[in-house]
Amino acid sequence: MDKLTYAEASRQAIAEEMRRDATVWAVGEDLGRGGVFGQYKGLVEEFGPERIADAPISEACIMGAAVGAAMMGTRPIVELRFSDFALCAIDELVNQAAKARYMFGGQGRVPLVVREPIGMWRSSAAQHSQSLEGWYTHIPGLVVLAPATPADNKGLLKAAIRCDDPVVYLEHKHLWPLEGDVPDGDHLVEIGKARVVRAGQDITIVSWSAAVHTCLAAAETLAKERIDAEVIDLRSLWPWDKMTVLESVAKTGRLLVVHEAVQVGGFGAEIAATVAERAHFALKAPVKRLGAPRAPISYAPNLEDQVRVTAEQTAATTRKMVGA
Amino acid sequence: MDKLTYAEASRQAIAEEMRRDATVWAVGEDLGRGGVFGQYKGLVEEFGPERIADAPISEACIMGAAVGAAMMGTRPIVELRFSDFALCAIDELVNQAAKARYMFGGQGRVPLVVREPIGMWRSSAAQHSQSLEGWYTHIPGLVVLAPATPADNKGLLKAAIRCDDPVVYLEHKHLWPLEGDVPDGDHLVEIGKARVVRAGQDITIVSWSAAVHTCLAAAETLAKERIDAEVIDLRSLWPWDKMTVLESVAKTGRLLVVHEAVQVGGFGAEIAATVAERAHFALKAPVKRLGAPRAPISYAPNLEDQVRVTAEQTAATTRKMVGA
Amino acid sequence: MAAKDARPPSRNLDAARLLGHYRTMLRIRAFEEAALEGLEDKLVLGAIHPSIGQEAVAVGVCANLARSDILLSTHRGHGHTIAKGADTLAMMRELFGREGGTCHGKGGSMHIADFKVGMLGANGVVGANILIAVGAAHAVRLRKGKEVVACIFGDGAINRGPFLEGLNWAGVWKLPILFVCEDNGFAATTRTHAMTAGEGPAARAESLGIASSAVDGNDLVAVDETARRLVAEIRGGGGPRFLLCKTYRLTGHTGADPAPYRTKDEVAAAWKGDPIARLRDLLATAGVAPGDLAAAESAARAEIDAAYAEAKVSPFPPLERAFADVQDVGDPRREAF
Amino acid sequence: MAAKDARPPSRNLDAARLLGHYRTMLRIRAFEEAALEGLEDKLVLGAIHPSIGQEAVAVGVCANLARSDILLSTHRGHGHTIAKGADTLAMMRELFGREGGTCHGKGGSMHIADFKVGMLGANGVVGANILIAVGAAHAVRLRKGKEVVACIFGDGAINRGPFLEGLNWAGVWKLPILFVCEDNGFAATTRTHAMTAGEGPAARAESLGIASSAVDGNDLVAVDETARRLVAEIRGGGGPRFLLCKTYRLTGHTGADPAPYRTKDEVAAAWKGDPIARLRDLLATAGVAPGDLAAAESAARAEIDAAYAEAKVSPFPPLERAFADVQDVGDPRREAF
Ligand SMILES: Cc1ncc(C[n+]2csc(CCOP(=O)(O)OP(=O)(O)O)c2C)c(N)n1
Ligand SMILES: Cc1ncc(C[n+]2csc(CCOP(=O)(O)OP(=O)(O)O)c2C)c(N)n1
Ligand SMILES: [Mg+2]
Ligand SMILES: [Mg+2]
Repeated sequence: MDKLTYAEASRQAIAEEMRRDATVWAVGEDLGRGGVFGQYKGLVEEFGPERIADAPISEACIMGAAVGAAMMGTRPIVELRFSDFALCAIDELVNQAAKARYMFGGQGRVPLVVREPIGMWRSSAAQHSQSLEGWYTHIPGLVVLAPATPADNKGLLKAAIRCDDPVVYLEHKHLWPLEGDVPDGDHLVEIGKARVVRAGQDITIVSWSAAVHTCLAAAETLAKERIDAEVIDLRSLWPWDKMTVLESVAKTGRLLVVHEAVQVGGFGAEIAATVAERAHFALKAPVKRLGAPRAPISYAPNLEDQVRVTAEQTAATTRKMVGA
Repeated sequence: MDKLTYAEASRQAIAEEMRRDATVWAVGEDLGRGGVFGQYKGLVEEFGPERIADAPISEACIMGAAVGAAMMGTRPIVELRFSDFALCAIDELVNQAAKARYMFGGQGRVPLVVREPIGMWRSSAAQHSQSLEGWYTHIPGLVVLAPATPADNKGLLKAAIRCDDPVVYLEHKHLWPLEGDVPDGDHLVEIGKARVVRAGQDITIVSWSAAVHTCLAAAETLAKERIDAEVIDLRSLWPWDKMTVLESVAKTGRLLVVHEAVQVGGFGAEIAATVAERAHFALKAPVKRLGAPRAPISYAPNLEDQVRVTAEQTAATTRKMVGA
Repeated sequence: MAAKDARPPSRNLDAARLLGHYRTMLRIRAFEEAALEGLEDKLVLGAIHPSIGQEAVAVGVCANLARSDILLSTHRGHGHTIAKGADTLAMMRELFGREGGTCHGKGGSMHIADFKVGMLGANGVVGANILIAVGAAHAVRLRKGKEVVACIFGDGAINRGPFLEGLNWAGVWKLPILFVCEDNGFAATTRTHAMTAGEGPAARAESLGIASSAVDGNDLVAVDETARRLVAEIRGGGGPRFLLCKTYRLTGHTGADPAPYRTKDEVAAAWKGDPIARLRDLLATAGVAPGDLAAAESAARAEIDAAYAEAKVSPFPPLERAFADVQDVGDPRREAF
Repeated sequence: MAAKDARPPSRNLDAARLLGHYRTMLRIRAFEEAALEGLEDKLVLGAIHPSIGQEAVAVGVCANLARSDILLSTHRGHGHTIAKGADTLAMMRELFGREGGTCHGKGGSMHIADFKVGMLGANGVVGANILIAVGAAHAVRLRKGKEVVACIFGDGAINRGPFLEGLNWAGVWKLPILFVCEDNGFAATTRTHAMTAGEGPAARAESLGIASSAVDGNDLVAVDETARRLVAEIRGGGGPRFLLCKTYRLTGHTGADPAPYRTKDEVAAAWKGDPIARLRDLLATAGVAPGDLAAAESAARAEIDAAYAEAKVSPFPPLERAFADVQDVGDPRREAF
């Protein structure tokens, strides 16, 4: 067990996979200087500028070139800096990467990982704060991962690099400095398996990415009030671990989905709808979602906080649901 | 009352609004020859090439320029040809058009309409068949409309052109030749109001765009079996008419949402989740969604049909829900 | 003028080589005439974009690529695909949406691809193939391979961002890629010159540091000789090259487009420049026996007639294909949701 | 060389005009030095991108725009915004996220805008401002207006698709727009020349049919005179123009970037070309009294100190603003879902 930061865990994952497999390479702006968040620190020194490749400011080409390079048998790790800028490369990701294998009848594959740092990061404002994971879950062909801890950021990123599908890999900017234990050795986390972060009897709280920590904080508070919440970190949004969630709800009879993204049309709707469809008769209370209002994110901290999902809101919503 | 096709209705809407308001103009590829689906036929002859403007193949610029032109007080109608190509202009739509007014503290507005023909159209395959309306409902700042009839295509398009918000306007390619009655005169449809297409007692079926006709066909079949379905055409996806849907479910006790888009992460999840949250105790059966599998759309008709939502499936699902 | 015009083709012709090219051009023409017939007969199910009149570009370029070289094409890619070596029966089946099609009927004309001959796909999104081609060339560089990548796109694609982003990238990394702009004068119903600022494709490529050549795209010999020189330069490590081929789209934009936006006279005049007729005359004057030319024509027609007949009776794909090759992880079927 | 270099500035200087420019440059410098201090003091909340060393571009360009003319800027837009006439107190409040900020604190440094002076916004997305500017110019054309649109962007932006799409569009429609490439040598931590193929910004603009000029962007007189000529040509109906200004980013990419990727010597040498010092020397030799120069400096500092102090005590925006100006139809609040 090592204590690593979320950023360092990802750095190690890439280094290990690049040592293991010579076809793995990374490409993006400023990678040669370690990347904007230091998540590529030292890699160019070990692997050189061909495998840790700088790119011009041209997200469409970074993404589109990765598709071509992946079809040719290399395994690109695409760094898009902020998930907001991925919107400059959406055709390449959605119309090309996600569909190529299918359209061509399985002649080719597009094994690549697109890293898109997501989420609010104090006063980054409307164009540097978005969480659009819900979009990607809607696109056939894409795998969607969103780790919440250093251990998962290492294990899932390694799994993503080994996956033969295009993987949208969403790291949360706020978590870069977060420290946590990471298992030694070749630590891999299976894609599609959720993590029960805290077992509980009264309610199932499903979340992912940074919001998991919000839910845990709420669960601690609630525990003092003898409300026993089960917190599930989905980690993998497509495929997502329906069985773990449904089994939990079968036990608790209640579901709350919490995410940082806008609530309307967010992935929480998929989970809530699925549980409502599949577990209606097991529910002691209506399913509930807690996401962001449908407003852009402001720069001023007090306004920014208005669209933030908090532990207090999570706890308050839970109390209502358990009738406390 | 005139009988018009869905395409002709939209053409009239534009002509009427352009006559009424000199600041309205349209821009897109091939508009000078009437547009790919003839939906701009004759307009250049009446309004000239400045107001019915051809564009180079540059979706990003068409969209981005419309943002600037809208900020300057003109009202652009942006034609993107196939909603699939809108993915080449997503930054301009989502990071710019949708957020500009907010980011700038209300100094400017972006009154534009983006027309994105959606949906399956026999053997158009994976890059010319998508329905991504769910994405746009998730983006603060955007209005999202999806008419199912000629009357609504005229009335909603006119309302969209008059709206001061950026409007994503989704016409279904399969509906262009559909004929229907269109009220005479200055026919406007209020944004945010659903249409109860068929009143019924046993189940509420919510849909929009071409799928509304699928649901109606199913309802006819079911009527013969004495299953009385209420069919609601949402028309407007953001804002959407929660009250009409919730009142209907309060009456029928059952909700089925049917859409052509991929079910996972589709807008049907938002409706199902909302009803499950708000009307749980009124439900006689679990809410249910019927959308497409999470697979790209094939060219071969028999494979294409595998991801199509049909009247038979809608009827069969309804029978299960009403326990028939 | 940004691009240097290729010197007039030397007149000491390799008749055997050119006869081979002639055969390929005839096969392309026959394939697309049959495809248009198939559209009438409702056997071709989606839109097709014929390249009738542009065959010299496809053949002149692809004739200089090895099977192991890579090609990225466009929505108007039948000719490119045949010239790169794809099997016309598999292609016809693809257009008919049948099992045994190059993509098992899942792609159709706009997504035709044949990886085993290095054809990595047509594309339904104008300009998108440029970025994928650049990435393929980047992979060749990473693997220190010797393959050359050819990317063919239209004159309309040069107004999309990927043109700039892709050519800049190829220039920065000195990638082994030949960019071919097939300038047929139109983008759908629009005359591209009206929507294109500046001197056009070659000048833009030059501004991105990519040496450009311009040729008469209906002169097979000129395309062939120039492409040969450029491919050799690229394979020799010279980095990217750009080839502008001026041609004309003799049909409508799609098989269904009567193209009322241009005059009969314009089209009639353009037919006088039909690259197949021009090559035929050249071969005749070069002394190729009329019988050999006639034989080439009937052979092409026979091959395509057989493909048409066979494709027509080929089964549609098994339904399982609808959910195959979506992705490795996650179940795409509704029942799994 | 694609761009014609602007002739050396004529030496019959308009001292009064240049003193005014000097004042504006000093105000920009003082504003950004204060903003960096505000970052230290945790009053500036998000990232800021200082334009220290690039003030001559902002002032030389904007001095030739009328208030009714339009400006689109970048993430590094403080200088442009001040030069276009925005109020420094409102700007400082915006950086501090306070009520009374140009955007009521909702945008911050990267989304600063002041519509009443024709400044339609900085942008957090590199290159996106180019398309918006082109659209603004298109609207001017539609309204048969006389305004000129200026669009300033960096040398990194020329590798993004919008550069090509926007310049092509402006060329096709002959729009009244001045494109200004502020070439400071860097894109974040990357030296742009390493990621840019070909001769660079001006050559690319020329290839798109846009007449280009290149000037020493640290020579206020050169920028001013060239911008004046180009704006006049544009206003006269000459269509788009392109101005390349070579400068240097004296600070790190952001206020938090120590820029270890370049040597102290390189930066020290660059400081010798500080456009403010250069203009000061020019004015001194032109006979402007030292007292007037000193007065300009203290006035600038006084203005910004006052703005800083005032902004610091300004209230944060009322919470209702979080849900204001989202859109007219639909309720953004969670309670409404
Ligand atoms: C991004 C994008 N925009 C628009 C279209 C619609 N479209 C298909 S082909 C075409 C014309 C392309 O012209 P060109 O690149 O010259 O190729 P050509 O058809 O002449 O071979 C257009 C506009 C598309 N497929 N993709
Ligand atoms: C589309 C996009 N990609 C990446 C970024 C991250 N980024 C912000 S500023 C910057 C450098 C821009 O360089 P340049 O255009 O030369 O402007 P400068 O910062 O030098 O003024 C980058 C890469 C961004 N904001 N937008
Ligand atoms: Mg063309
Ligand atoms: Mg720069």
